[in-house]
Amino acid sequence: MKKLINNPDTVVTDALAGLAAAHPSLAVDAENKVILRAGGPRPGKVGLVSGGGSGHEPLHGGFVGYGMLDAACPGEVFTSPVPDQMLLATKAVNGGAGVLHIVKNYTGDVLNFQMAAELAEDEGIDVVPVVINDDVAVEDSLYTAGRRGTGATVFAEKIAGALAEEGADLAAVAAVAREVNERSRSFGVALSPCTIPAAGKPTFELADTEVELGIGIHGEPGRTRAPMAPASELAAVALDAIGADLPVDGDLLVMVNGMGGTPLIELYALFSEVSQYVRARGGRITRSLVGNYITSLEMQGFSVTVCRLSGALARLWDAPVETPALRWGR
Amino acid sequence: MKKLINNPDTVVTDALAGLAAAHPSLAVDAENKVILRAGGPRPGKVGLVSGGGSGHEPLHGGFVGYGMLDAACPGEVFTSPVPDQMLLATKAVNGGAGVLHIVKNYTGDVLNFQMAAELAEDEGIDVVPVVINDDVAVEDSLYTAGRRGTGATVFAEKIAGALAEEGADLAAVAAVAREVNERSRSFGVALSPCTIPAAGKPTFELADTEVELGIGIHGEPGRTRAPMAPASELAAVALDAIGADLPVDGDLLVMVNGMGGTPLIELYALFSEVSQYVRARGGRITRSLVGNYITSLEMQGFSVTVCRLSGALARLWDAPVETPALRWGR
Amino acid sequence: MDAEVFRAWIVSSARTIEASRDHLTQLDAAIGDADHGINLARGFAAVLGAQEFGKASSPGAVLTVTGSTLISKVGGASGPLYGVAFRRAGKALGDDADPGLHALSAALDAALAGVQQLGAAREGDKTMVDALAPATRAFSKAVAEGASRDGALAALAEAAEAGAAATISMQALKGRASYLGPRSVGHEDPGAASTALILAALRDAARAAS
Amino acid sequence: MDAEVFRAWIVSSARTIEASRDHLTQLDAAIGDADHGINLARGFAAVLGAQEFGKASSPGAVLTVTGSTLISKVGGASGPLYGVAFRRAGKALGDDADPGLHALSAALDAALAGVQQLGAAREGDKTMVDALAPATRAFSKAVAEGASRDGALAALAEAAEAGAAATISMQALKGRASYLGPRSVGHEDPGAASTALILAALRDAARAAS
Ligand SMILES: Nc1ncnc2c1ncn2[C@@H]1O[C@H](COP(=O)(O)OP(=O)(O)O)[C@@H](O)[C@H]1O
Ligand SMILES: Nc1ncnc2c1ncn2[C@@H]1O[C@H](COP(=O)(O)OP(=O)(O)O)[C@@H](O)[C@H]1O
Ligand SMILES: [Mg+2]
Ligand SMILES: [Mg+2]
Ligand SMILES: [Mg+2]
Ligand SMILES: [Mg+2]
Repeated sequence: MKKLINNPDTVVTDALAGLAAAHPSLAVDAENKVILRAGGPRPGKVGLVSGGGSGHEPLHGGFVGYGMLDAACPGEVFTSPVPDQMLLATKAVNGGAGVLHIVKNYTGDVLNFQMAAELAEDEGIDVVPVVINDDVAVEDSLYTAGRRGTGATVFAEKIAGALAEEGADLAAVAAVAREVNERSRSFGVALSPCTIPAAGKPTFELADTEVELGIGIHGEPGRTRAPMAPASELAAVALDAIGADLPVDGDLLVMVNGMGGTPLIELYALFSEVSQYVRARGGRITRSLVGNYITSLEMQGFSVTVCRLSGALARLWDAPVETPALRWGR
Repeated sequence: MKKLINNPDTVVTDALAGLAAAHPSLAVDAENKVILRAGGPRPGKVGLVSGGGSGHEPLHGGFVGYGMLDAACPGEVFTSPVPDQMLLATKAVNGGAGVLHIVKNYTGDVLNFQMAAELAEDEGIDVVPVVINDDVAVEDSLYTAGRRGTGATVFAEKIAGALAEEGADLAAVAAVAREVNERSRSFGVALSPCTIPAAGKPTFELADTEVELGIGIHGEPGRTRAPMAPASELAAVALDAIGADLPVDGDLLVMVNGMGGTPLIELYALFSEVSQYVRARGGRITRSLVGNYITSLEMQGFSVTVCRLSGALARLWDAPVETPALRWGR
Repeated sequence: MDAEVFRAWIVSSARTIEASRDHLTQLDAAIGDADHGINLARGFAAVLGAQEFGKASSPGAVLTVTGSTLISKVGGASGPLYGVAFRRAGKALGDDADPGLHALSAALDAALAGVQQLGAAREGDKTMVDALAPATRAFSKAVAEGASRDGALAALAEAAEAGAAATISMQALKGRASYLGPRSVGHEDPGAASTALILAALRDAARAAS
Repeated sequence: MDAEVFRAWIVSSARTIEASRDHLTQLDAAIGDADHGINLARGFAAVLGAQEFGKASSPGAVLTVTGSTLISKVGGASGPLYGVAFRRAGKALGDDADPGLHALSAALDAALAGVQQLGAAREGDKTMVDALAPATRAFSKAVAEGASRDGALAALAEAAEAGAAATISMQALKGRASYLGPRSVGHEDPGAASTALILAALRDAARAAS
C-alpha cells in the first residue's frame, strides 16, 4: 500500500486540516470532525446536514457552502460518522427553521443519523431525515438492507440546498430531496479495488481481465464479476440496469462519476457512450457532471447516475452554488 | 491494462465526443482535434490557444471558455499535437487582435507550435508564443532541453485569459503570461507509473516501497528514485526543491495537483503539509487549487506549484472564469 | 459478579478485539467494507480510556458507559448496535451491585431486543443476531436448568461461537453483506464473529474471578 | 535512382517502423514517454495513404510529401524533425528525375542541417543526430572515395547503426530523455534507433532496385 498520507490513523483529520487551509469559506472543526459553512447558522433558513464515511471525497465536505450543504460529518474511512458529530452539526446549522438530514442508505449511516435526530429533537430542533437509495444494483426489499445511496446524493444535496437557500420550509426542502431520490437511479462498475489505509491491503482481488458490476462506494465487491469489456458495453450494462427501473427518456441530468483512480479522459470517453445510448432511447441530457464526485478512495471505475428532470428541478439545479467541488453562478 | 475505453486508437476522439456532449459551451471539432469556445472569435479580443498531448485532462480542453482559453489542441496521448491543429485553432480564434500561444516547454510542443506560428504569420495573423518552464526538477540550461512546463500552465492560462477578457493587447497578455511563468515553480512526485493505452504496459516499474522524485507529466520516470515516505516528507522534498529556486514567502497561489489516480483525501492531507511548510517560512497561501488539473492518465502522485502573487495577478486570478474545469464568478 | 468482574470483561473484550482486529477486518473485507475490526478496536480502546469507565461503580454502570462510548466512537452499523446492546444490558442491571444469573440473563435478553429493535435483523439474516440470539437462549436455558455460573457462561459462549460459524452458509439479508446477494454465502459474518469473541471474554472474565 | 526507388524506400521504411513499433516504443519508455514507435508508425502509415505520395513523380517530390505528411500526422519531437529532414532532402533534390550519388549526399546533408537548425542538438546529445550525422559523413566520404552506390549506402546504414548503438552510453542533453539526467545513460536513443532503421531501408531499397 502506497498512499500520500502521514499515518493511516490520522488521514481523516489531516485531510480536514488541508480542507480548512484551502477553503476559508469553510469552518472546519477538525477535532470533532464537522465541516461547516463559515459565518454561523442562517436565521430562518433550513439547515442541510449530510455525512458518511470518509474516502468518498469530495462528498460530503466538498459540497458545503452557499446553495448546498450547511454541514458535513466525515466518519473514519468508509465508516459512518457517530451521532455526536451529527448532533453537533445539527445544532450548529439550525437557524430556527429546522434541519434536513441527507442520509445515504447504509445501515450504519441510517442508525447513527437516527440516534442523532432523536438527540436533536430532545433539544427542540426539528429534524427531518431523507434517505437516499438510488443504486439499482441492489434489490429493494423490506426484508433486506435495501438499496444503497450513491450518486443521487450529490443531486439531492444540490437541489434541496438551492430550495433551502430560497427560503422554503423544512417540509418543502425534504420533499424536493425525496423527489430527486425517487427520480434518480445509479449503477457502478469497478476496474480495480481500493485499499483502506488502516487495513493496508486491497478490499478484493480482480484479474486484469475482469470487472466488478454493481459495486457500491465502499470498496466492496460488486453483485457479479464479468469479463472486462469496452466502454460502450460497460455503459450499456449500467444503463440497461438503470433503464429497467426508470425510463431514460425526456430531459435528464446525468452524472458520469469516477471512483477516484480513473482519469478524466476515460470518463469523457464513457460519457460519450452514455449520451449515445440515451439519445437512442429518446432521452436528452440537458445537464451533466463528468468527474470525481462520490468516490471510493483510489478505486478505478465509474458510476452513472440518471435523474429525470422536471422544470422545477432543472431550475434548482441551475441555481447558484458555491462550494469547493461544485460552483457556478457566483 | 484495464481502461475505460473502446480502443486505444480512438480514445482521444472518443473523449472529445464526450467533451462535446457534456459541454454545450464548447465547439468541438473532433475530426481535426480542436476544442473551441462556442460562438466564434471575439472581435478585438486577443485569442488564447494552448495544446499538448492528451492524457493530462482537464488540461487543456477543460480550460476553454470565458476568461481562459479560446482553443485547445489535444494531441495523441502524451504526444504533442501537430501544426495543422494549431493553425486551424489560431485562425478560428483570431478576432483581429492576434493570438497568444501558451506552450509547455517540451521539444515536441515547442517545435510544432513554432511551425504553426510561422504558417499563421504567413496568413497575416500576429502570433506570440509564451513558453512555460516551471519544473525545478530539471536543470535550466542553454545546452539542454531546459525545464519542463507543468503546473504553471494552469495559472498562466487563467491569468492571461482574464487579462485578454478585459481587452488588453497581445503584448500585455503575453507579458502577464510570462510574468506568471517567471513567478511560478513546480515539482512532482510519482507513487505509481501510468499506462499509455496504445503501449499497453506501464511506463516504468516501481516497488511498493519506492517513489519517483522530480517527475514530469508524461509518465516518464523521475530524476531520482527514493524510499516511500510520509506526506509531510514528500511535501518537504517538493517545497525544498521549489524554495531553492524561488522564495516561498509573501502572498502565494498554490496548487496541489493530483496526477490522476490519487484520491482527493490524500491531496488535502498533502495540502495541509504544504500549508504548514509555507507558513513556517513566512508564506501566506491566499489562493489555492487542490485537485486534478494537469494529470498523467491514472498515475498516482502529485505535483506542487507555487506562484508568488502580486496584487495585479491576484486580481486577475479572482476574475470570473467559466470553463468545464475551472469556474467562478459566473 | 461485581463491577470489577464486569470491568474485567470489557477490558478483556478490548484485548481480544485488538488481537483479532485484522482477522475481523479481513472477514469484513470479504463481504463488507473491511473496517469491522478497526471500528471495534477503536471503540473499545476509547472505552478503556474513558474516565467514567474506570469510575463506574456498578455492573450496570460499567455496561452503560461501555455502550455510550461505543456509540460515540465506533460509527458504522456495529457502533449503534453494540452500543445499544451494552446500554440496554446496563439499564436492565440497574444499580444491582452483584447481579445473579437471572438478572444477567434478563440483561442479555434486553441487549438482544435492543439490537433487533434498532437493526430489524432476524435470525438467519447473517448478522451479529445469529450469534447473540442462540447465545442468550442457551444461557437462559442453562440457568433454568440450574447450571453453575461458569457452566451457563460456557453454554453462552459456545452457542455464540456455533452461531457465528453457522453464518458461513447463510446469505446475508441485512447489513452491507446483503449487497453481495448470493456472493455473501461462504463467509463468516464479522459482527457475529466479534459477538462470539466478546461473549467468550465474558465467560473467561467470570472464570478468572472465581 | 528514380522516383520508384525512393517510393520503395519510404514504403519499406513504413514496414520496418511498423515491425519495430513496439521495440521503438519500449526504448522510449525507458528514457522518454513511450510513444516513439506509435508516433512514427502512425506517421508513415499516413504517408503511404496520402494521394500525393502515390502520384509524386520525382524523387524530390516523394521526399517532400513524405516530410509534409510526417509534420501533419506525427506530432511530438520526432514529427517536425523527421518532417523537416525529408522536406529539406526533397527540396535539395529538386526535380531531378534520377539524382546521382553526389546529389543524394547533398540531400542527406541538407536533412541533417534541417534537423540541427530546428532542434539545436549537437552530436553527443543522444538524439537522432547521433545516427544521422555519422551516417551522412560516412556516405559523403564513400562517395568521395569513389565507392559504388550500394557500397556508399552500406556505409551510410552501417554508420547510422553504429551511431545509434553509441547513444547507449551517452547522457541525454536534448529531448525528453534529458530530464532523466544521469539515469538516461545505458539506454539507446529511440530516435537514433529509428534513423538507423530508415537508413537501412534506403540501402535495401536501392539494392533491390539494382
Ligand atoms: N441490521 C443489522 N442488524 C444486526 N446486525 C447488523 C445489521 N447490519 C449490520 N450488522 C452487523 O454489523 C456488522 C458490520 O459492522 P461494521 O463493519 O463495523 O459496520 P459497517 O457495515 O457499517 O461497515 C455485520 O457483520 C453485522 O453483524
Ligand atoms: N532537439 C532534438 N534534436 C534532435 N532530435 C531530437 C531532439 N529532441 C528529441 N529528439 C529525438 O526525438 C526522439 C523522440 O521522439 P518522440 O518520442 O516521437 O517524441 P517525444 O519526445 O515528443 O515523445 C528522441 O529519441 C530523439 O532522437
Ligand atoms: Mg463501514
Ligand atoms: Mg511524446
Ligand atoms: Mg464494515
Ligand atoms: Mg516519445
